[in-house]
Amino acid sequence: MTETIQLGGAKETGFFPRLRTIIGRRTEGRGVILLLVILAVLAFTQPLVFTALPVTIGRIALIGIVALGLTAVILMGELDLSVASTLAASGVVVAIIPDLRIAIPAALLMGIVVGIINAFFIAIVGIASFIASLGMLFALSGLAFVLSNEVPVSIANQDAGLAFGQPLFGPVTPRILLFFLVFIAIQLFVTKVKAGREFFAVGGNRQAAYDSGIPVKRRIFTGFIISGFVSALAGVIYTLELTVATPTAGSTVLLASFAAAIIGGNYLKGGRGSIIGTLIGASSLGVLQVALFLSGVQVPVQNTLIGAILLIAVITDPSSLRAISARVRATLPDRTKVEAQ
Amino acid sequence: MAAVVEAKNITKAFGGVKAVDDVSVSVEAGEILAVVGENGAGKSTLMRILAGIETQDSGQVIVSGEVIPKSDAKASIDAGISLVHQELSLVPEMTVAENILLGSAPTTVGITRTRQMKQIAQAALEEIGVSVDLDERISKLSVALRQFVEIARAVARKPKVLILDEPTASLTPAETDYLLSMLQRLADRGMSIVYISHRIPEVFRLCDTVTILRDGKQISVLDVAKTTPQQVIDQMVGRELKKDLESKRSSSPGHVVLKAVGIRAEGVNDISLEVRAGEIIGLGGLVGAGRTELVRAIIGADPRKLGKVTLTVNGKTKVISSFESAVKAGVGYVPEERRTDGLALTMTVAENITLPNRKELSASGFQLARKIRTFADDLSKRVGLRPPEIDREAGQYSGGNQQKIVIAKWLGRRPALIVLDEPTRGVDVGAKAEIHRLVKELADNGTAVLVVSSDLPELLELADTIHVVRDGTITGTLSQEEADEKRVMSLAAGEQVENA
Amino acid sequence: MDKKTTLTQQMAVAQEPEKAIVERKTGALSWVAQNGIFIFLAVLILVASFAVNGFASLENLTSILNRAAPIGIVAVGMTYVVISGNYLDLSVVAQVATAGVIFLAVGNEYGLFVAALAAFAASLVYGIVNGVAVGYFKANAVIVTLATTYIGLGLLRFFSGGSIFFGNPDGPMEQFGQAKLGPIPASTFVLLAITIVLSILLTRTNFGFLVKSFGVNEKATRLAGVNTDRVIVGAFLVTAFAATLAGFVFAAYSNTAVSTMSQGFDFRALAAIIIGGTSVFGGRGSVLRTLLGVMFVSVLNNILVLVGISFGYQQLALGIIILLAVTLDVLSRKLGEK
Amino acid sequence: MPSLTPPSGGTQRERKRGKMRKSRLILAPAAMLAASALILSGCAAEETTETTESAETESSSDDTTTEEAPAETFEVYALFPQGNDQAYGSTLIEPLQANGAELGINFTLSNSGYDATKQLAECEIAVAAQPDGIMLWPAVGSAVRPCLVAADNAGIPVWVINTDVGPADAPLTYGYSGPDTYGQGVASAELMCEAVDGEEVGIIQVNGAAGNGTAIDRDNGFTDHVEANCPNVTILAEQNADWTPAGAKQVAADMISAEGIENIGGIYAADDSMVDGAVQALEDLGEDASDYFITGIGNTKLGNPLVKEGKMYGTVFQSSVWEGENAPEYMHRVLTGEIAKGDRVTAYMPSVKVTAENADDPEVAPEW
Repeated sequence: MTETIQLGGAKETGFFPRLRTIIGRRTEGRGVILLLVILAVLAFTQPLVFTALPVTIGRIALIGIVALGLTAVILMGELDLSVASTLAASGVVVAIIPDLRIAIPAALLMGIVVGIINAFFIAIVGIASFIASLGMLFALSGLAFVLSNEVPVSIANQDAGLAFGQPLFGPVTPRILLFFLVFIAIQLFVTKVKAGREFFAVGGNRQAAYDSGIPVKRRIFTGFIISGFVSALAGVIYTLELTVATPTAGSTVLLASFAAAIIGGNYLKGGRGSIIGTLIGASSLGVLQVALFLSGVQVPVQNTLIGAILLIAVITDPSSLRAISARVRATLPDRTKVEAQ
Repeated sequence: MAAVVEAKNITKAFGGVKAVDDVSVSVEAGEILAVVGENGAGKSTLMRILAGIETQDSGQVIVSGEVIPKSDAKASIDAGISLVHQELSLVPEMTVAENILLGSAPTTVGITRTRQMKQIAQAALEEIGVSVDLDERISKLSVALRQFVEIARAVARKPKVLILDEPTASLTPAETDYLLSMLQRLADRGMSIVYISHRIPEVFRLCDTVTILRDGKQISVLDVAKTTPQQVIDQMVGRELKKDLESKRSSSPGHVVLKAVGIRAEGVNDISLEVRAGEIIGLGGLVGAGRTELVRAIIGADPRKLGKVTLTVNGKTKVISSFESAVKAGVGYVPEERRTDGLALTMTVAENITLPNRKELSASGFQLARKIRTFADDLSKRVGLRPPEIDREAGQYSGGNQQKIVIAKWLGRRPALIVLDEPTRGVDVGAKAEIHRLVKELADNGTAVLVVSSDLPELLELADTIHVVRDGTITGTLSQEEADEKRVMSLAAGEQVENA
Repeated sequence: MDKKTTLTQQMAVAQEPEKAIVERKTGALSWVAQNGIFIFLAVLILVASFAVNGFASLENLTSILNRAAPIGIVAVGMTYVVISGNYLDLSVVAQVATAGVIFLAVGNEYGLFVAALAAFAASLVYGIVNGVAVGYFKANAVIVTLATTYIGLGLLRFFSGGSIFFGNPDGPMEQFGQAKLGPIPASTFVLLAITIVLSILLTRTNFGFLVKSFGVNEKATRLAGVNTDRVIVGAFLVTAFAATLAGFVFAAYSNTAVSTMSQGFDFRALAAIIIGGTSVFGGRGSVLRTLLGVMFVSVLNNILVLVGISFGYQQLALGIIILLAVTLDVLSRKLGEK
Repeated sequence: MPSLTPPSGGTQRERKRGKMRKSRLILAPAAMLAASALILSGCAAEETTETTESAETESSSDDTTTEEAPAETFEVYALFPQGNDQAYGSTLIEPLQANGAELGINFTLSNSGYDATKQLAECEIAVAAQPDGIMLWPAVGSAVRPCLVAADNAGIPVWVINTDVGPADAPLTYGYSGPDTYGQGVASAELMCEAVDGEEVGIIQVNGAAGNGTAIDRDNGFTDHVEANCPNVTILAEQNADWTPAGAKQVAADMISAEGIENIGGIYAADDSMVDGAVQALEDLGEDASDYFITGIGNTKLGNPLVKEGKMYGTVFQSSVWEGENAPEYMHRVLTGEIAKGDRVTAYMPSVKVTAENADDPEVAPEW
């Protein structure tokens, strides 16, 4: 009787095999390729993107922050369509409360509450996240208009807002700092913290998660609270930087956030993806937008280009390619001459 | 000696049908208890209740004198009950180490202690004697390895009782052998084991006690040392099992209908085979040997890398390149996963039966409602659907009836070739006999039949010729006269297997 | 969905030795959820007739119908994508606007027939690109149609320069926009006609059956020898054709078209579909129900405007109604299962 | 053919631009034929007249600069909330670029789609690119301070167009040229009051897109003036529409139902396109729009014919060409140091009222 059994899959040794193994485990491939292509093109055509790096990073922060929170939800195979409305509504909350020391916590709290309401409908009532958050999308956008009385609201403390837009040190503005803090926090949360790691289990095999005693409902709450909180934080940042809250804020946020997450290799059905991927996706979009702006490309053309990239990103998903190659193979003539008698 | 885990008077009903009916089991430290029964006897449900995944309607689960709260997986795990699932419950995109400690990773203020996690995972793997890269993702592992990772997970929880639900279904004999000796080692160290299987030889090799379930009821609890396999089997089935020689058909195969040459696909390595009209070809072998992959590649349900398949009907030979072309040429396919691949459960029986026959039942795209009804009605009666109510949702029928619906939908096409993958898995005895009758009837009427089955008696009963598949190749072909369980198993395993 | 119960129940049922057929109990709540949309619509209309000034008048009826027609035609078409289990088609926004602009810009120059050809050619492109990406490439419908929205609106704005296009006075578009039978505008008949046609297509034809079947179980449908990819392309084509028709109706309504005209049609149409009771998981739903959902949303919207409620509250109300409608549906199904 | 503003180089440019515009437009609108009439100055608000005059005098003083070949070229980032994707933007950008080219200004255009945050981000990039100047058309008038501060810190002059910044932010800019949005609302109210002529009249009001700055300013201008100067006009109901005729038609029809057609004497819509929709709503009820007091803003290609047909009493001309032509002129004067920081020049586009009397004048030929 043998004492151990060898079933294959042993650890690879040697530098290159190990490197290959490590790369093979990542999900960000397409995002990296896109980013590299964009950067390579820009190195020749728009070097300004690099010389104005802080601004470019600021732009990435703007696109990316909501996407980071959204990724937490996507990892669990859920969707949150209410992020942009949360942003708008919390932004208005910041502006209508005169004292920022109350206003900011109130706005952030609101984000948390939105997350809880979303999660309640999804985990407790049992509505698909797609619909629950669609309802919240309308409700919160309405709330933003109601609270603001349908007009832009200036914050009382204009100076605080202006100061907020200034670099803290070097080129780092609070927005960039907060963006990286959020990135690091969520990244650590989903890679190091047990509850966060379990997001992958909830998204990858929900039944297994239940069976292993993972409190799936609580994880769903956590995910939507993260998404709501980050969206509200973005709302706070937007309002402070602008010194004004507009009920229409974030009109482009929802779609851009999804685009960033998808380009970064996050699988919408859950279980596969990474926060780093979203960062890469947001970087690709951000750099691209800065470059297109600097080139003075018309917005309709920009949008067409971004749409095309998104379409390419989604149809070059490995599972898409597998599906289509299987189809192509099925229609090709059989290659059996060797085997045929 | 006191029982470590005790389940008292467990009852659980689904929609009025008692899946588990007043069952009590207990296991002592170091004891290996077998729970046996046919498919659908209630074994898995009972174990899921033990593990806190399913909520019992009544009854208690008691671990070391403490009653475990109902339907609380975490509490059950904490109390020392660990379940190795029948269907693999691993997270494909997480690593081996993470899966082993899924839901129970060691943390400091919520942060996973990766190194400790790996140590525990490593220790668990060492305990069961398996070596695998801890950082590898599950999606990259072989089925057998996943099974062992699953066991490692259960072991890592330091359970008082380890429950294994059909752990050997996807293992080769060598692996099975290894698994059984490993479990023996664990039991020797005082761990209690509940072993669910319907492979009687394994039970007799490994277990101390055997509990027999039939139709949710507990039939008996026997001391393995004082019983015989035949006794256990008789109690499982509830009747004397003997080879039904009368049912043998006299086959007179016609022309070659299916010709598959040099099939290579994922898990299939250069297989050629032929099926003639009126002939039933059986594909035997272990789960994971490549049989399902083979038939799916043949009929184009999955892509094949290489190979040519032709179907000859009425003297015309057509090349099969995709599943659509296969169906068009006259292939019917009863897939392994009935509930996910075979049926649309929330659609009616009529809708399911007519799904592949829509073109024939329509005029310029419009459905012919009356024709559809008579068509579905005739077929549901022909396959013996009970009750034959074609407006009911397919999901409301039992497993056996559902399988009849799947078969009915292909019968309607009068297929030249029908491929059946595990046609009676999870089907009760009565329906099983009816399905066998249907298959034979089909062959008698000149249909070529290709059947995949892990159920050896079934294979022996149905097939005129059995091809045994192992590791993606055919390792042997047995005619009906030559075939017996022993020969098939030894070819499937690639070695001599002693008969228990 | 309460994943826990359903998943475990499903798994358990799979192993369950059923001898008898499980009867599904259906309670009052379930009945309400099944037919709630009728009741709510009736109650809404009844209450408004008494309580809201100006609601119960022929003119207002016309107004409601005018409001319902374009979004209704879109929603009725999009029901196909939803029933096929693909969530929604975001690109209807671009499709409606593209069609509207083409009908007026091309129609003024070359006549309505050429314009219709051009508009339906455009919808063919939309339907095929969306359908091929979702069907053949197995890409997520939300992202695919998001991408085609970007592309479509980008191209439309680039070529139209964002101008408001207006039809020749007394041209065919204006004539259609003005045409009425009694108080009922012609667009209502278009809505009814397409609802009937698409309802028949869904319930009486093979294609419709396959769309539904795909929505219930993609694999089983494929393993019945159906070219499911083509079915998906078909579903997106139906949506695209309907959106083009909506573009025509909407452009004719005011005899104008501009690239922003259909803003919000995507989620509003989906809201109507959901309120009508079509499941976003696919497989369950009907075109007629969508029509009711559209009427409900239009009547509600009309009432809110009549009583002078501002835009913000209108949005808020729509959101809450979506949540309520779906909660009721889910709860009734849960009770029904027990 | 004098344009509304008389920079002397204008005529030549006008023709060239006219040709370009024609080639761009796909549609054949109801053709506008010129007739001779003078601009009716009417009873324009005092401050508006003043600023208009000052704009005229100042712009005529830079004749010399414009006629010479540009001595140096300037890079200017134009941060707009719309562009070639909207009619006004399209017809503004053409003269802007044409005139800019003559003056040696190279514009890099951006379009934030009325997203204030996106515009701020674009402003940051623009500031980082260190251009000679920034031309800002605020997405939200009150939400530009951070951008202005950033530009100020970087020493980049900012010229504001279309939507002026608030008084607190004004010192950070070199000036403003464009419509007096609030004043437009006022002018439209003046037309309304004039049309109603003391009668007791209830009207319905169609505002622009909810939350949009222009919509809010026009609403305020109109409402304030009506309240203060003609209390005989009662606003019965108001709703937002999305600037489109179809949207306006829908809400107008609903408001008419709610208030009862017999109680309604007039309609004000914040934009001529929406007037078109509201007029259609009336006509759908079999009413003759000329029986109602209707005013709008824009004098657009949809609105001007309505005035001529008598369906709309009057509208207020917003000339995209005026704005597009003048913006580079002022920008150039800023860049050449002619307008110094602190001068804060405000050049309002004349809020020319267009009624049946002058609707055919070439000066008020609709542009977009």
